[in-house]
Amino acid sequence: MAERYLEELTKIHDAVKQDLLGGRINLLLGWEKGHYWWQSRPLFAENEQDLERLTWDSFCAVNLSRYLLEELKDYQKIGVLVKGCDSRSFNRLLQDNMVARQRVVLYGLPCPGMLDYELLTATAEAELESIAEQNGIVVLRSAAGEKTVEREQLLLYKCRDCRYPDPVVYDQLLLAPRGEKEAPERYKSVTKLEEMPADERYTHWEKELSRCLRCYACRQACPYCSCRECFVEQDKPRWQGRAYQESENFLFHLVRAYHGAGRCIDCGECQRACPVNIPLQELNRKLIKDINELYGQFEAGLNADLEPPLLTYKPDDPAAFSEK
Amino acid sequence: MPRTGVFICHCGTNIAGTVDIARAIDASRNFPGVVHADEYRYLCSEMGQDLIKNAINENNLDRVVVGTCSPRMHEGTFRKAAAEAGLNPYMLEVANIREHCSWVHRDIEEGTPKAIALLRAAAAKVALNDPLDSPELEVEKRALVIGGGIAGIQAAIDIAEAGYVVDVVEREPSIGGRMAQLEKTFPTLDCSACILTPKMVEAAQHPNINLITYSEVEEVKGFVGQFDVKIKMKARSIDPVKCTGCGVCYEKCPAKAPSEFEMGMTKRKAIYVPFPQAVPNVPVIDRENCLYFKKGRCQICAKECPPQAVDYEQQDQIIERRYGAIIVATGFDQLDPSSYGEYGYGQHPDILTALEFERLFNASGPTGGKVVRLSDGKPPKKVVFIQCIGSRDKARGMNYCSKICCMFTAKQAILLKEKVPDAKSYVFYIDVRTAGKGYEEFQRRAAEEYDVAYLRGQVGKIFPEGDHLVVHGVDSLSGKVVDIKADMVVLAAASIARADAPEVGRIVGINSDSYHFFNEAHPKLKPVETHTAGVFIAGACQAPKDIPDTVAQAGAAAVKAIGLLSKDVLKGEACTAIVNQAECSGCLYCEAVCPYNAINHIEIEERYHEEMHKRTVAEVNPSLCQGCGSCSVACRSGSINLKGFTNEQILAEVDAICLQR
Amino acid sequence: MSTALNNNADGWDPLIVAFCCNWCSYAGGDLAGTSRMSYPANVKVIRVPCSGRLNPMFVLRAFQRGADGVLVAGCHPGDCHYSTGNYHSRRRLSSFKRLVEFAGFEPERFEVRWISSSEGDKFAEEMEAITGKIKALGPNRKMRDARWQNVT
Amino acid sequence: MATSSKTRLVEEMQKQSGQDPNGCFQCAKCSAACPVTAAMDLLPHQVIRYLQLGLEEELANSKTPWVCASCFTCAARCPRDLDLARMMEGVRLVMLRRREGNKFGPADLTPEQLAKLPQQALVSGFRKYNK
Repeated sequence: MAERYLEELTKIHDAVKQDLLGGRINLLLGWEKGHYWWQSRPLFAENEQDLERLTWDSFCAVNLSRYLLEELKDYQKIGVLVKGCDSRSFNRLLQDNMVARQRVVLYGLPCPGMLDYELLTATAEAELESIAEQNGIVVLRSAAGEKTVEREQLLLYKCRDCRYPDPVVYDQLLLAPRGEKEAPERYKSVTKLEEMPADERYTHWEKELSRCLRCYACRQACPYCSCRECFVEQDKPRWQGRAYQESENFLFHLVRAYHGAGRCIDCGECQRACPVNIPLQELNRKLIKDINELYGQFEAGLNADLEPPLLTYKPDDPAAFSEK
Repeated sequence: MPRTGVFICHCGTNIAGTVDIARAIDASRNFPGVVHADEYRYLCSEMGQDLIKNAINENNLDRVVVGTCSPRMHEGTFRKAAAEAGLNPYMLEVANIREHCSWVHRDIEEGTPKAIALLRAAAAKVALNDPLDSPELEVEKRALVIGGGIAGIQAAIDIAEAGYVVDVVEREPSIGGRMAQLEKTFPTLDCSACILTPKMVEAAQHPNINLITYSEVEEVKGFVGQFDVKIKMKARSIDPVKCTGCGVCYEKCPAKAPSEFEMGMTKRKAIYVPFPQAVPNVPVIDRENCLYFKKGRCQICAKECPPQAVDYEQQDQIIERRYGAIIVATGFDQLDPSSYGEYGYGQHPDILTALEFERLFNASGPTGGKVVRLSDGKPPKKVVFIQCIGSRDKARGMNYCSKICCMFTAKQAILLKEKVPDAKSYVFYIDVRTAGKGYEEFQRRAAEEYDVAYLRGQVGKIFPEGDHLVVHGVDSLSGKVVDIKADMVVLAAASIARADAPEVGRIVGINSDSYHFFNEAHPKLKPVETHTAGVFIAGACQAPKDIPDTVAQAGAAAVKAIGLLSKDVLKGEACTAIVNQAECSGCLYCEAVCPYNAINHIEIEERYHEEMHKRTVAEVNPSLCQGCGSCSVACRSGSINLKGFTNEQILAEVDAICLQR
Repeated sequence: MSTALNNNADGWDPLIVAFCCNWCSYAGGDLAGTSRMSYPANVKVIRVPCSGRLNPMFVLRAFQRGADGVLVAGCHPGDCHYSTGNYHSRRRLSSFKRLVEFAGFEPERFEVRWISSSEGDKFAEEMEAITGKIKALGPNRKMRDARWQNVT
Repeated sequence: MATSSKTRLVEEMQKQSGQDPNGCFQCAKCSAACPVTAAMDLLPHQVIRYLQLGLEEELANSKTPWVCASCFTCAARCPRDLDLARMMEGVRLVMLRRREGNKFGPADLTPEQLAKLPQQALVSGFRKYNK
């Protein structure tokens, strides 16, 4: 079994229980253990009984803000546990008019970064039985014995270059803040790709995108994908061909990424949700990097009052065309 | 299935010389939906148009493609012809096979396939055309002018003369604005009041003009032709019908306050008219300084007023009125130079701004028209004028040139010499800018005939020494540092936008530049229009400008307003954006990019899980939309589309052009 | 490239789609015609009201359907008929251009130009230039829809 | 950008100071504000003018850059947001380096000297006398 952050969980539990029973919220969005010990899935708690399943551990990667889109149709007032990325997702939804601030209570959980099960097993080099964590160290227990690894080495890809582990918007902060972090390697893969010759780069993406099943899990997980009807499903016009082929896969992924230009909060849920491990975050990060270079530093989701860069302009903006 | 007719014009040999018409006709017959194809030597001629009309009727065509010259040339002609044959005029598309094909390609082999591709694209597009209507809206035949300075007065007179009713809203108790504060005007040295007062009186007496003074515009709703405006009339405390303007009230009033009109250099009474020629000549009570309003005692004015016009009970009033057009002419302010420590403005009575100095010449001004030092009442013998205070200053002031200072400084130096013949003027300048009729000659007269010393350079410090002010500056042309023992210093402070210009812009719905001057719709071709149809700008609220330019611009704005009011109904743009509200998720990115404020949001109700839910969606006002289509790109789900250039149509054109070479 | 195309480079002639705004660039194209300038017929113009109308998806569609190059032309920044359309398109298309390059397109395949209605000569020159660049690059196979390969 | 016609001195000065003399429109406010013009042979605005025109030799012979007290009044007053004091420092540095070249470096000093001399003096010395 994974170690639960028992002390923290008690704090969280007490805080939300009071609000749920007291009627401040009608539903709590949290996490509960899934089928496997290394899965923590969304919990939809309406009552005290449901709340008993609440968990808080190193596998609570799922972005809960995204679930507000559906749940707000059925519940008047919803409490959500938000990590740094979930809170910036909430700002994304708020700025896009998808949620009403006064109908949501945000419980802020500064986040230590979530662990990557695939990385854990790969590191253990055997089927894992359980893990234990202490002071930034993870003990991997398997049939092959115990192995001790630094926690930082085992983080999900999306967590490795996280700059804002602390929620940027909340009603109650339940845990101690961890402070902003540097992310020096955030654009490393993007830069590597940029340096390739065009044809090689195309071949790279051709290979990656050829795996795409067009299951649209990336879209479902994404806080910036909040359209009522996504372009891929429209018939009039039919933007996206239904055929399962390279050209259409490129179209989908380029347009998906482009729709996040200036809006993507870089939570990495798209990539985490992808069943075939397409490095989708690089497409999003490429856009973030370019927009920052061209139009000034901007982190989407930090402040819902700042207009996304593609909705505004300056008369003397630079351009990326061969003629300036 | 569409029934499209294709008509190809030879344009003499202009098209037929480079495009094989027969081949193009053959190809056109095979385009999807095309049931008829024909050609003619000059399709735009009457005979050519008849050919199209007859074919529409005979073949029951429901849409038309013409392969002709540019749509910018004859699209209107052919749309009209289609309409005469009973089609909606927007069921026609033009393939530009002349300017974009036959004229730029060398021979038949090059021109023909391209012409066919362009015709195929037009046929693919027209198959998706829908009938469109231009929105029609009635025009309220009344104009609103905001601001009663020379710009507002001129615009109002011009509109009134054209036969339309116009309301002028002025914030101050009297119209007149900045020009009323001036003694003389350059370059003719006309007395400002002598040319302005008749205009003020004309405005007041014109049957088509209503002056609404001591009032402010609070809210503007609606759109071109139908602006619904709320105007707040501040309580004047005087019944304007009874008041005869005799002036007894302000003679007797015991309470005083700094005079705004005299730039605070002298005092006025709590009941006052701002200046003797005020229009209307009806005083107001400044309730903040009135003893009765402050302490509940006094009422001398009411007791003394012969027609008993004083009314302490008067309340602010809101007027609600509809206007067809609005002219914004709210003028400018003068920068307060106190932030420039080196000039010592505000710390010495003989360091003045130009507007303050101007008042010294005026017979009703603070010195009764005597040009004297405020410190000791002696006439100044040496006056230093400093240019570009806060102008051309990107570090601490405004990056722009205020345009009028070079000229008013020359004027003031000349006036000074006339009032104080033994006075000597010095002007510190960076560049002398005198573009304007008679301006250069005027400035040269100052230098040559009035002995004004122009020093190219700036001033680093001013400090008092005995009775004098030492001006420490530099003359860059001689490369010498100079110290001038002056009696008075006049600062040409920058002309800046009114402090509340952003607020006015927000209320009226027009945007401003980074200095808060209102933006014209096009810097060259639409100098008085704004991005909000039906709202025009005039005068120094757009940028610093002198009186001739202001009056010219006011006339231009008036003509635009008259042109609008002369129509009974307005025909709007037919190709406007439209929202699919079932799909719209309400993110309102479209609203953010719309340059015309044509997109609003509304709440709609929707059934979900047996319950009604409210939801925000975007809505387009077709009267305001100009059809740029920027919103349709900001919308990720394509829920807002542009009629006439829909997503479907453009994709169909792309497909048609690419599919066959 | 995994997709083999039937058209070999010998008989190949590039197809270039140019989206032109109605008020400046399309009119610039008209002027090029009126002045009897000449440029290659490879360029086919689609008229849009404003470069701000240009949805990047139109560009991708053109590549899917076999365009070898795409050009967007609009009024010079500051001169937009709708005042702000090209300011928006400058930001949108700059980030989009970088994105398609990141996907592996050569920079020359997608370009944006500001051409005023008085710049007939510039219009013709730009059409000539982009055609030359695309000819040098050869046919575009990237993102091309395999189903359209047999089209003549 | 048009190709620059700036001389080496101006380019080096610009690199050192981050200030472009072409931003100046010669209003001469700096000269009017400067407290030490009495001791100068060229007025401050003239120094910028010379930089604009690339009059290197004349500048090299001028006392003004050396008289400048770096009081920054010119920078505080400049309406074009230029920092003339920095430009002056840039001119001085370029001149010094040209004149003095690699006069001495860390290797020329004994360990005792290096230990004894204040850090600031060392840094300043190397900046001036070591390219």
